Amino acid sequence: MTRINQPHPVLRVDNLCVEFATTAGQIRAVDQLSFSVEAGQTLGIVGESGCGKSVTSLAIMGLLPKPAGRIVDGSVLLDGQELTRLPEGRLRQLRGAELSMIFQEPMTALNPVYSIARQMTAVLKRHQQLSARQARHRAIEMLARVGIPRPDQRIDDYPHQLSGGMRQRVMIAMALSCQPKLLIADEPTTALDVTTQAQVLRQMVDLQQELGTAVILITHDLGVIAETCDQAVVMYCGSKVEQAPVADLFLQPRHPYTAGLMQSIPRIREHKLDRLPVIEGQVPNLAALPPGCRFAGRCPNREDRCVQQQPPLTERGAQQFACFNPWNGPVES
Amino acid sequence: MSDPGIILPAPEPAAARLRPERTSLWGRALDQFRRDHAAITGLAIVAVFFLMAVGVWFGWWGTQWSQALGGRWEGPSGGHWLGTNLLGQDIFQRAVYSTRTAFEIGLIVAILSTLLGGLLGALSGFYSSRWIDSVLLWLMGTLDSIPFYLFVAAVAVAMAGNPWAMHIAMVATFWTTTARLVRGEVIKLKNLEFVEAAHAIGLGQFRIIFRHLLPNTFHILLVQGTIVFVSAIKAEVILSFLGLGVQDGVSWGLMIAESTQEVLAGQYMNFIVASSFMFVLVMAFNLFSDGLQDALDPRRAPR
Amino acid sequence: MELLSYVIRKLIGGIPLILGVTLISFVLMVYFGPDKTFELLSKNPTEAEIAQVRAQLGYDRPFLVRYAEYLKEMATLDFGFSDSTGERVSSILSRTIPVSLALLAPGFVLGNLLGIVLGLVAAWYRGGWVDKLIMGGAVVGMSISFLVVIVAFQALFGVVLGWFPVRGWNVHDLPSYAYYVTVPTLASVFVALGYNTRFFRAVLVEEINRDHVRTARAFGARPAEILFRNVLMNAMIPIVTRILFSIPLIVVSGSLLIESYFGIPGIGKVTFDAITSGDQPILKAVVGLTAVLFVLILIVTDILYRVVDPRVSLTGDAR
Amino acid sequence: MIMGMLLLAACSEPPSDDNRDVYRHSEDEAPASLDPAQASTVYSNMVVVNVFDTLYRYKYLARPYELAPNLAAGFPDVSDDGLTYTFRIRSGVEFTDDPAFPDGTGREVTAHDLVYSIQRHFDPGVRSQGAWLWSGRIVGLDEWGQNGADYAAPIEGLKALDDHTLQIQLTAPYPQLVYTLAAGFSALVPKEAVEFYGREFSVKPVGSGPFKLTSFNSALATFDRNPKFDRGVLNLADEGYRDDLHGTYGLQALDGQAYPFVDGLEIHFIDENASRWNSFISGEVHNVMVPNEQIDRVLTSKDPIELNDDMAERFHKHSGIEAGFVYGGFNMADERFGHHPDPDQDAANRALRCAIRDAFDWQARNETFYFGLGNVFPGVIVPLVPEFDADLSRRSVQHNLQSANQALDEYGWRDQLPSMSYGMPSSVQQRQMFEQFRAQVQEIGFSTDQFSPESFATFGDFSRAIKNRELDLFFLGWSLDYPDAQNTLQLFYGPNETPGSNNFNYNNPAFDALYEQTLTLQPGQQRTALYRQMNQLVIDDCVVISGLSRTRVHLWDKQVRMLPDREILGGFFMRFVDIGNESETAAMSN
Amino acid sequence: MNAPLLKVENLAKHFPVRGGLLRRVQAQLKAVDGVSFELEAHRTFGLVGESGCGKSTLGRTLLRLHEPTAGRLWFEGQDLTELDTSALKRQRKQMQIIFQDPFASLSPRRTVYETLREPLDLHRIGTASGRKRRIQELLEVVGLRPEAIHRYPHEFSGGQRQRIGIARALAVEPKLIVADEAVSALDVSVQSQILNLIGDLQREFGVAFVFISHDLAVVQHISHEVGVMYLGQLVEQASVERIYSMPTHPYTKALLKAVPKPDPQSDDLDAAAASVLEGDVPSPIHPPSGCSFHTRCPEAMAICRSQTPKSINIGSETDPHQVRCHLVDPALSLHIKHE
Repeated sequence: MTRINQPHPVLRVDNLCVEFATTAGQIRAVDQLSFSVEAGQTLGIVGESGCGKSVTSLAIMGLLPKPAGRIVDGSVLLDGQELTRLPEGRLRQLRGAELSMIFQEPMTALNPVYSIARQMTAVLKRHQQLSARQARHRAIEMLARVGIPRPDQRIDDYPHQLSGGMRQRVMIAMALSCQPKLLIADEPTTALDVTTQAQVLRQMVDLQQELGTAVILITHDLGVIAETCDQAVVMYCGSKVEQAPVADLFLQPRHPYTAGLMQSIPRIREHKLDRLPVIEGQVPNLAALPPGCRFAGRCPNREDRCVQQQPPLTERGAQQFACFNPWNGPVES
Repeated sequence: MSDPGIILPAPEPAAARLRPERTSLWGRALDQFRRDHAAITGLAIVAVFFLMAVGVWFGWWGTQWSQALGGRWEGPSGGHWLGTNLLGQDIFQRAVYSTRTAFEIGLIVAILSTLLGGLLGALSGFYSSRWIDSVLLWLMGTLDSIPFYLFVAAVAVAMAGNPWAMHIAMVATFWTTTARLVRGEVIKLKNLEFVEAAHAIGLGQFRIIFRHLLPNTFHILLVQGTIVFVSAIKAEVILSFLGLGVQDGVSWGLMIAESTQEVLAGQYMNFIVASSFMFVLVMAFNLFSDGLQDALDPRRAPR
Repeated sequence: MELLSYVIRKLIGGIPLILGVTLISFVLMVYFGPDKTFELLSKNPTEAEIAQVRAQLGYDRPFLVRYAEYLKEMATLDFGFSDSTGERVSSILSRTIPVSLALLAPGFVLGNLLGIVLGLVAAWYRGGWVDKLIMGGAVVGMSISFLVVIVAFQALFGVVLGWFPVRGWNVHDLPSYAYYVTVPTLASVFVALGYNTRFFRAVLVEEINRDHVRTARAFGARPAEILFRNVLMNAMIPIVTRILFSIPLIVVSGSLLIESYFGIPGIGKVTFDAITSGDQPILKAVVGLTAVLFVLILIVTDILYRVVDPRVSLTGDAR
Repeated sequence: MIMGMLLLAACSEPPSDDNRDVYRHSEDEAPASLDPAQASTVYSNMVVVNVFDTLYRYKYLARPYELAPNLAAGFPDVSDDGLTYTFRIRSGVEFTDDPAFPDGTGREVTAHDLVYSIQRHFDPGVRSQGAWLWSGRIVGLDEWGQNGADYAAPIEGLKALDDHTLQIQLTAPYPQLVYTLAAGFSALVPKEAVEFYGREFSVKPVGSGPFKLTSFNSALATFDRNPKFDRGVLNLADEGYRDDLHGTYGLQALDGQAYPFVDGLEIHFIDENASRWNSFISGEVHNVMVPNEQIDRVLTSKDPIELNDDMAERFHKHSGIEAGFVYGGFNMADERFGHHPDPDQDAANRALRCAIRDAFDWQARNETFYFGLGNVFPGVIVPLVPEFDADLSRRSVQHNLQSANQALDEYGWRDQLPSMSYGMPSSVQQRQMFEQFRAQVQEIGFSTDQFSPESFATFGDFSRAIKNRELDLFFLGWSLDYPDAQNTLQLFYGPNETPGSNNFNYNNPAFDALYEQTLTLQPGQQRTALYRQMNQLVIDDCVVISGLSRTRVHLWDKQVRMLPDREILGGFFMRFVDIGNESETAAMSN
Repeated sequence: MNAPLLKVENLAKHFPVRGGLLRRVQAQLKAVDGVSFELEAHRTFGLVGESGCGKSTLGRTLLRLHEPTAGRLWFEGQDLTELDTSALKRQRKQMQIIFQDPFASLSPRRTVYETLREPLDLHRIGTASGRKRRIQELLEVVGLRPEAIHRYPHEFSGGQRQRIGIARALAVEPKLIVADEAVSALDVSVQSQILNLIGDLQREFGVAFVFISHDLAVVQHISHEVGVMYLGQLVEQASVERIYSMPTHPYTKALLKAVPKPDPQSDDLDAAAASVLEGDVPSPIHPPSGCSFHTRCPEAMAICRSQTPKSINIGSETDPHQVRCHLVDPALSLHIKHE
């Protein structure tokens, strides 16, 4: 896949650190995370639950739950503008206009007591100073573009009158209606059935490419990453363990965690395996992380130094990984 | 920056990864509760009051509540710490004795209405939309639509001055709230898979109710019990004012009822003492109850 | 048409409730209730007179006959005459209910409005000092007995400051209304506010944690917009429920205290007097009408549910 | 919008006309019924005698109370045997205009109306509370009632000879008869209105009295002056005016003027003492009976009663003793402590009762609950009546634990005292009184449990328990129907036992014989002597713990010229009330 | 051949839908509508379908956690639908269930020991002292350490809880376990651990599984036979090899195509999307006439709208392959045109 490479990334996240105050004390949910996304590009962030991928998206949006969660270090630059130091009022103007977000649960993410029209036009009126009529017109147009049949009628429906797939399309239409520079999609299809998932992903990607929006796609599903993303960031326990163009990543994962993940997912195979390869053990407790590599406890390639010190991020071509003893073995595909 | 923010639900169950320091739900609730200074203070005050009540019980103090020990409306003195009332009775002794009355009413009403509400609520919830549920809902609706004070008055009259009329009436009205809460929780719980699992291993209905459903509503029962306790103490004041309350003995409600005339004659001691005793206990109990509610709130529990 | 059939269905459904209320209250208040006979007797009565009065009051008739009579009265809404004064019960009610409504309305409206406002503020700043202050105040308010508040306010405003009357109800225009209604209103707001604020805050906090609120924030909605459109509008069902269901309680139980203590001739005072004098026709009317009010409120609540939440349907079970 | 509607609903009463002189009176309780047939309470009477006419009334200022003709033209002619009374009734008196009358215009009041009004009491459908005043006294009246109360049927002993002449024939001499015709019970009601309003007559009274009721509820009754009412002018001298007693009240100015003086009347029924007092202090009502808890703040001296300077500057005061008393009584029908067929046991029971009586501390009761203003007296002949004996031994009202304990020891009661139940309507003060009493009997050996309270939610239920002889001991009050000791002595007459007025179920043949003897006696020394003999019997038998008559201290606004009373005179004084000129601007200034 | 362990014949479960003035039953929600299949001991029947297709209801009806509306159910030759309450209670020992939500499937106020002890006590398995040992064994079998025994469910991760759930199902030594989306809620790395565990258990104890999942890859991995469910009916069933190598029903084909492949080289998203189904699943209260799939079927014909297709075996006697589609109906000779 080839995409236009632009010199300036739309979003640049640098050394982002997010901490949460919990009953067990201060925990670091995201640790020294850096990445950037360019216009029209899709960056996938993949990882298992608790790896910090969703916290990252909320940190970018400035929506971390307060006062429990806060950004303790690092910067988030949107088009050169530092978001972490922006006052709330200014940030509010950006949200929905410059950067947008869609969430996992289409059933609950829309306000149930207002019609789709009302919710979509509110966003348009807020950010684009459109008249009610223009806003409605634009909203219908957006709904049509995400593939909602008879959008001029469906727009007056209430969220509960739509199916999950429809609602997620409405969310996408709403999120892209102001042509934001960046769209963060947090597990947008996890709650959908497979047949619907493909439709919704398709619509999202089409529209994104049409509008040249940069997208951060957060998912646990490597299949989704493979089909929709240009770049992928693999997170484990709050930190990035590997980043690579998708083709490279699937061809030769370097971090043993990435490799383990790829091997252990059940996939439709021509020949059934007796046993699935697994990553042994469990994710460590964020409040009591080991001093060395966070994956060391489960790593088949573990060495002594892995337990004592954190491996730095190594670059190899377009691929980055944080491992002393990178994976070289084959990965079934 | 002064955006108070909206606490979003933890986007990922990050907390689930946190090993709790305590090994049981109750232990964690206890930890949470311990950190709540207001609740601890409340509990301490309640404990002091409880000791006071126990002392009255055992006759350690407050024994002379009914005797005319001094003159009318004496001011505070060494003999009568908080002065005397119209009859020359010692206000402090009466206030202390009333603590026992308050705990008797509060505990009896809270325990009985919680038991009744828990049991009937669980039955109603478990058999929801069956006839037994309809009957129980009808009963609750009926009891709820009779005005409380009218109901108590009616029970008091019907029982011809029986000293337990007030308790019975309170239990009869207060249990419905508990029952509705438990019913709702049981309906929620019974569709959870662990209840289905209990069915699947062949557990009988009553065992499911008593072993699997009711224990899981315990936090509701506990919190609701404390709320009823406070409500009962407060209701007693009103009922005593209306002449439907405590029949023999003394209570803060009776003291306040006595004092309503005195206050306007410029005699404030009885009023202030009784109101303060009650206020402090009720306030402490409310703080305690709030803390308990927070500590036991299932939404706080990492799941 | 859908609405009509719904209302009819609900009214029919309310019949068991009304039967239950009337039966329980009949057994308690009428059958085992206070005996009016001895209040109506002369100073030197005879057995014959007693029998006569009992017969006139209908005490000598069998249970079922008397209960059937009550149901008939409920059906025709004609409860006859007061046993004490001989005034027609309907004229007593029509005389006193407006007074009670006028007396209670400001406190009721203010108590709920302020409660919602404070609840919103506390929910928005939850965890912060504003929240703690408001909730601390609520706990204090909840811990004070209504009676204590009434006595204290009367002493303060009526005796010490002398701004407002201690009691009474001599209302003929707006200033005199304000003059008499202020202290009772302050007292009832003071008492209700703690409970209301706490309840509304809990409901609103619950709503503030919902996904769609996060969505609204992610699309740049302002706090006021979020609080009103996302939080308040979505919390309307519990709010409407609480407000509506408190009406019958306030009309009877709430007014009973305020009116008997402020000496205001409303339905509460009439009810209180009926209790202490055993005036059964009035008690029967009050209890019966309260039950009817409950059923009506059930219906109004459900209709309002549909108004505030498009997901609610009156016909199906889909909620 | 809803608020507005409510407001309108609440404001439906017409605005009052500020230029009228309105006397705003306060009472501590609302009357239940305004039908004269049910005017059994002071509160009912207060309204009834102002709306209706009675043949007689009490003189405004004369004490002891004296009768004066009201609707009657003079006092009756009484036959020599004392059995036939002939009354003349004023002519030209009319009922107030009311829709009940044809054309809405009130017709003339006649003797037939009085016949009708007294007949009503014997009509089983009326539920009279006053019939006992005449029961068995008037020839043919009781039978008339038993035979179906046919108003067309003549009654031998009660007939109108013509429109203005009434004749009553008694079955036996009844010296109190004229008193009964000054009672609210005897007020004249128009048959038309009774029939027109039916049961609601009790809240929509129509009469010929000085005032006309315009509205009535449990908080307030309002009246307009009856423009048709004309009883000539006030003659102060005839009413018993004495300059030394009444000189400061400004009543002289009213002498020779036609009454009633005020344009309107409001009676505020305010249950709570504090509220009533505050309404008075703030000027909302013109008068108040000083509530007990204010006594210390208002008075500088209790004997004689003196106001403090502040109060004296603002208000007039008058004090008087109540027409009634409070007393405790035993249920003599209970063999554990009452009458007993065995004379020894009977004596022992008497000793027990006397011991309880002696343990009772009237002084404490008076100090605590009546602020020392009560008048404690022995026996049951109350200070207000002429037959009262001021020299009677006070032994029976003295707190005497020693004699009480001695008696208990002597008769072997020690350690085997019976449990006694003490009945009371549930109220704060009743409970306090009980607590004080219990503390006293504990001194003679009763334990807390042995002396237990039984409270009743309604007064009716309390009465029922007494009438059903369920209570061992109870405290009650009695207010006089007329100023004659017979009115209280009848409480002990054996045949009056419960459910009659003899709540004690006292049954002493000696007492009964004396009582029957006095019934027909005209007032005089002989009767007084017999009364006192009966009184002594009651004291000696320790049937009652008696008694105390309360002293009423009335205060009223200096701009009001009047002498209020609520005892025997009651509502009759209101026709003589006048508001000074200042009031015209002062009314409701806040 | 012996009777199969489980035989399901025309099983149906309908839920009444009430409405109107008198709350009368106005319609039936046909969650399961005439399902038939057989399952041999030691084998796994994979049930796959999208949400709302009735697969969970079917799983619960198999255990009589729901009362079937129609049809028969034989377990080891015994008709389950005829069992009375006490017989059913005994029968429960033979059949168990594992649930999806690892958080909801364990009573939060009971320790692991209490949870596992209950079925043993109820069915009087072993002696009192033997039961504790048995519980420890069970924990070991599912890969938990014995010290876990006195802990509460919230102290475990999702995967560990799922292991406890499996231990509870195993406690009574059942012959059949219904696994209802047993791994759907788990993280990928944990998912594979649990799948392996289930595979091991089957080999070790010879338990038969009805494995319900929406994930075709998981079903492929674990099953011997597979049934594809759509709107309460099995539209295609065959051995796992046949289904995945030659999907025949248009719905099965669409499902397989829609699965995102973790392989950037494979068919592009565009290809997947091109073949995806239009529209949403119709309401099971008012299913479409004829073939219930015709509203979304890319190959729908006129007959599909009017006639309900019968189940046709396009495989062999020994390796059956049932398809409910007019396209394969030889009577209609359409498959030729299709090919």
